[in-house]
Amino acid sequence: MEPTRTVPTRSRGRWLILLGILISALTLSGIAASPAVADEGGTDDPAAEEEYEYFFTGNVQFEGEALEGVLITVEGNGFDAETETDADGRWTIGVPEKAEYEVTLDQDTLPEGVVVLEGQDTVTAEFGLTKRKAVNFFLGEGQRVTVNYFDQVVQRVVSGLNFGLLLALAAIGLSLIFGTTGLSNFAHAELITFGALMVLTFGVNLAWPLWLAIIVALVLSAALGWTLDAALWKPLRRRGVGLIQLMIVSIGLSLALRYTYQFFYGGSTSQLPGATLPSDIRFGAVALSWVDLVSMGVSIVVLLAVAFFLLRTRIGKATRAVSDNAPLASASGIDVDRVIRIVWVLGALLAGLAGILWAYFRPGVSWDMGFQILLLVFAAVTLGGLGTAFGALVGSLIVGLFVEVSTLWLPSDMKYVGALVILIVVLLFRPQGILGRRERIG
Amino acid sequence: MSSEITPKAKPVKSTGLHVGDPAPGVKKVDPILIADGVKRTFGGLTAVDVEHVEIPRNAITALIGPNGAGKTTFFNLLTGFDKPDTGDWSFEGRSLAHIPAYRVARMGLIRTFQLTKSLGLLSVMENMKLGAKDQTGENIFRGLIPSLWRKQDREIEDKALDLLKRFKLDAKKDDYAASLSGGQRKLLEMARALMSDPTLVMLDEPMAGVNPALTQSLLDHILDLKAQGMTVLFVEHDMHMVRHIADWVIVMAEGRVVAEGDPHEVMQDQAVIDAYLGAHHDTDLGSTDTGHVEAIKELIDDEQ
Amino acid sequence: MTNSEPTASPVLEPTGDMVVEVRDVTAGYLPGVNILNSCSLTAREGELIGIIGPNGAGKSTLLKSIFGLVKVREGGIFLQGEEITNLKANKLVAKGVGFVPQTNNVFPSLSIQENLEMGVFQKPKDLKHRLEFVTEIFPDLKKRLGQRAGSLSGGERQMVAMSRALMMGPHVLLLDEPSAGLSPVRQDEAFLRVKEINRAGVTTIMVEQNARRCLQICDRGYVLDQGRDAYTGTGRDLLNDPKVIGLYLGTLGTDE
Amino acid sequence: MDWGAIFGNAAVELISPTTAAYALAALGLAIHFGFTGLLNFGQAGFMLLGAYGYAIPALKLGWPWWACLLTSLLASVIFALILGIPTLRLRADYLAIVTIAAAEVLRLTFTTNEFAPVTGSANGLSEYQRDLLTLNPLPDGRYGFGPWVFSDRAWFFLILGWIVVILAALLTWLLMRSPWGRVIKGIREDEDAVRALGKNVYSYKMQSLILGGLFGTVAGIIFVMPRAVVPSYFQPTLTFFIYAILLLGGAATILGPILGSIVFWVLLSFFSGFIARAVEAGWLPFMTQVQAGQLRFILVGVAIMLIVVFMPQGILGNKKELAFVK
Repeated sequence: MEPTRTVPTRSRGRWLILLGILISALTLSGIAASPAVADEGGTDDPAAEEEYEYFFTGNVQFEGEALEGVLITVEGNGFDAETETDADGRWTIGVPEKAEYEVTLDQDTLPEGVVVLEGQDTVTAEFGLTKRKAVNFFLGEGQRVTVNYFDQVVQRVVSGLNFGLLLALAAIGLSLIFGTTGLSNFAHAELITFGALMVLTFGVNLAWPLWLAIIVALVLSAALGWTLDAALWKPLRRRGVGLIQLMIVSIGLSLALRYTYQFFYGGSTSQLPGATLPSDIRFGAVALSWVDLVSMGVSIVVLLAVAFFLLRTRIGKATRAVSDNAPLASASGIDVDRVIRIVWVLGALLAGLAGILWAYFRPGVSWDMGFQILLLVFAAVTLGGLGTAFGALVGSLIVGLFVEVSTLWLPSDMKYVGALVILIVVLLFRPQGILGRRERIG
Repeated sequence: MSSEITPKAKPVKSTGLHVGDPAPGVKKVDPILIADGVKRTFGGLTAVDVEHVEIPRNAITALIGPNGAGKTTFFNLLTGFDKPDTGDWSFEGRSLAHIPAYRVARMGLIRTFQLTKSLGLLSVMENMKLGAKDQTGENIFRGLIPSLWRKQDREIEDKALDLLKRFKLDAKKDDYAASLSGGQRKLLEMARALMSDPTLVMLDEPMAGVNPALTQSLLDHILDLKAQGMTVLFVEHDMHMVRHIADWVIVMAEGRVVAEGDPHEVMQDQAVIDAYLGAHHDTDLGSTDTGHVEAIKELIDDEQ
Repeated sequence: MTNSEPTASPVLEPTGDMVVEVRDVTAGYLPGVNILNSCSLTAREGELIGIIGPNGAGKSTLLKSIFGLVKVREGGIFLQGEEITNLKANKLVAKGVGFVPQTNNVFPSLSIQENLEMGVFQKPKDLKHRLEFVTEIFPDLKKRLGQRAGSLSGGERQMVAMSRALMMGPHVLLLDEPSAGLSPVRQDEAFLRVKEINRAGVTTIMVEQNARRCLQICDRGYVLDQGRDAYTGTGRDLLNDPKVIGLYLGTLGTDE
Repeated sequence: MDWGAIFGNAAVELISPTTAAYALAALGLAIHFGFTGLLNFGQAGFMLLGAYGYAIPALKLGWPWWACLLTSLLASVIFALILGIPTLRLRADYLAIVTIAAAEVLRLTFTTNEFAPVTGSANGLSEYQRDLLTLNPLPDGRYGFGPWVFSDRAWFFLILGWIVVILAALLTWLLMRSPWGRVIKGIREDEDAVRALGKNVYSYKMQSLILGGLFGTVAGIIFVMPRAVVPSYFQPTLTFFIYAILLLGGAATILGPILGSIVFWVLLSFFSGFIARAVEAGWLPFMTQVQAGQLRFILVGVAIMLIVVFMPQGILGNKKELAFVK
């Protein structure tokens, strides 16, 4: 386990970097949480590697065409090696032990106009039960160098909106639950993951038509919200368990659910049908895939529907009333427990939908995908003002835009960090959030 | 509560506290606390709007007024627990504006709360000890070395025990404060406030929620504070108590000081009676004269 | 509706059907500390009942215990002969009891119209005609239905709160200090509204600290002292009773 | 089934440096959460700063162990200040969100390729213990008895770790019975009351945040000593585990976090060992070895929920005190 790569060098610059990290760690930034790894069990017959027992293998293709001469490197556990793809686009690298490695595709060796999906040129890979591990990179059409700065900004803004909209779906549910019950629900992440996992189960594993799988996933998400409230949260409210205790219970629930997912679905990432469609729809400088368009469309329609629900329907207004003043709502004849039940169902449904869209946006479905964006969702809710549904929307759009646009000047693997730093800074100056009000009545 | 009060001895009232006729904002011979133009609004509601008020030294001053008159808010402003929109106020000649609550307390202005804030999971004795100021062991580093603070702590404990005896809580000293009754908590809170040898004690509704059996001892304690040279300012609803022990009464209504004076005289004041019973109007809302009702409605419309 | 004739404060023996009856109720918040001690009260069909008394006498607690917000430890509360002691608020609403708290009595982030809609939550079909009825009593609201309640002043909030309670078409209305925090002119307005509401046939029980105004408009008053109903009588009688004033200002004490 | 191995492995956890590290981190959280009422969800961040604050100067600058330790502690204090200044005046749940976010910011920063020359990125750093090992007085070799047979190096880290835990517990005990501890506990109960008694609540909260954070930092060093520093150790899940330990042992106690850590790891090891062997033996045909490993996390999650609801005082907490925090 000797680190062979890094030899201690006492350069002044390194020392400054170190200081920078230690002292202003909060203002710097990092890498995206675990990148996607495609695990397809065994791929078609790889060239045998004699040297080592364990090996990574892959096939680099773009739109059905094999790409030759693409540089792949493997690093980790003090070992590193590199290879180039052969004429069929295949590559294989042997490694000495069963451990975690980083597999990197050198983007510069790709042909013009082809790029690896955002932030996924490096993949952390680990062996499963076999001695062979397939590592795939998702390639797309893109102009890495040739795009001018303004066009990049526009592209990022559109992408940020897309991301912000899907965050908003999750954030509004979280915010409504917080508003009506006071609970900071850490298990919201698992509601997000649940939606995507259900589409995976029905749409891929059971091979149902996608539209049906999505509908079933959403129905099951809503049912999960109903069950959680009926079986867990309502009894705890009845017992008069304090809010901080409830928050810790939600952490326990989050942990239990997350690893239950891992238990049943494993640690790998899978793709939903159509997740890797090329971005071939152009609006000026902006290139989008059909999935992006549908995703944004669905988000906007659903958000409008939620807004309509909250602003125009009787139950929606009652929901806001309970958030505002639960005792008064009860004194007006509103059954507060029933409203909270509805909020849980709605929140879980929206989270499930957000999960499905997130599975397409990342792209990939994995057991901890919700947890990866949980903090962004919390940041969005806090930014907008705890407990205000429309604040959550605004906060989400800000976080989404910031995350995407910041990749223009931050390395793409640091984009989440920026949003979290913004959260801390905003709390410093406006703790009630952007749309939060400090109202004192009477 | 009130009718059970049977004073052991008639309290000695301080007189001659003010200069000139008693009126809102009247000058005091020896004021300890002076507030000027203190105003606090919540959204559209003005909670406190006090032009000028002085609290006389070494006397018991009652702050009275109907619900929502802004008494507690005024308390919070004076003690640094809330910030006014405008205004200035000083304690023993030192301005208190922008001074955080803990420093106000260190200057010798100690308050209690309407809803008792006894520290439930600390013992009664720990509650008391917390009240003492300038404790060496409250510094994190010196706290590590018991020999540095042990002696002082013992002195504090003796003092606390003394006070607890006076407040008849000594038998409970090792119990959790949470196990005390509402009245005992009030006593504890007052006793705790005394641990720091304050010059001005501000009590927010000391009688609220107190078992009638305890009210007499509470009253005696308050009188005792004055006897020991402290100044007391308290908010209270119980008029019997106010008349019985207060040397001076300040009446607030709708955030303003509407009257000040000797307790017996103030109760005759038309403004006070109005504040409590509602303004004395010549018109009678119950009158059958519908034309009259219309007139009031017009008046209301004009105001809008 | 015995009180539809425009005779103010009719000095008559209550004869209507018994609507609300509070029988020897003992209640409080903290364990071991009772705020109400064996307190009784009755309200007959169409009556306007005022509950007055010094601060801390337990006026609001009495009202809250009727509405099930404070636990009744002893005694019982009856609505038209049916026991409603410690019933949950939304059940009481269904039985036609409306309640207007003193503070926090509107939904600040909802518009005025939405606040009113919440009042009629259990009977959404009644919305339209109740809205007409309420805006007749409170014409000012009509122009401002879209305004957010959180931006209203104290008096306006009180108006919205009363309207919200009226939306459900209550048989009995419980008002906790409708004049609190209002300027004198606004207070008068509030009292007139209460009277108007009562005249429309709603049996009303109101707690007030503005004893004079309250007694002027109400049919009967109860004076509370230390959690008990100390005196009762018609509003007029109590208004001129020196004992009442003495109770407020402590002039009845033994230390004179 | 090899019961000997199962019990043996569980017995090792009884005294392992990992148990010591978790105990110390939990003790830090006890100061934050149990005694002061601060909701710090970023203990993993403090631990990370300990690990990297030690390893980076040791590896890249060749500093002696004490200088590395000081660097860690300094970084931790700065981190606590950055967290505390904006949030300690706000409601408790803001601190929770900010601390968990800040800990993630740290983890991601130390994971990124951008600083790989310094941080070693996802692969982390190793072999930074050399200077400390020169202090190892134990003769080379493996010794011990029963299941506790380790190398001299492992014994060294183990003994060092537990000495630090004992010192920290002693320190906490001294502090909590001092007037300082009284103020801290008063703040947990009602900070306005303490403020009204003339105590600078903000400053005390900050001191508590720093002290508990320093415990976490040292715990981070103890935790990584026997292994390499890898950023993925310091996931939010780490903090949640420490909370589970704290709640299990009793949040407002001094021995609770230590006992909690021992019970937690012994039970967890026993449970995982048992399940793994059971799968091996074919008793649980529906489960793979990998799945058996994941079962422990599910168990921890469920345990957190059950403890909070049914045993909020923990093993050592006073049942009368019950509410470990309001």
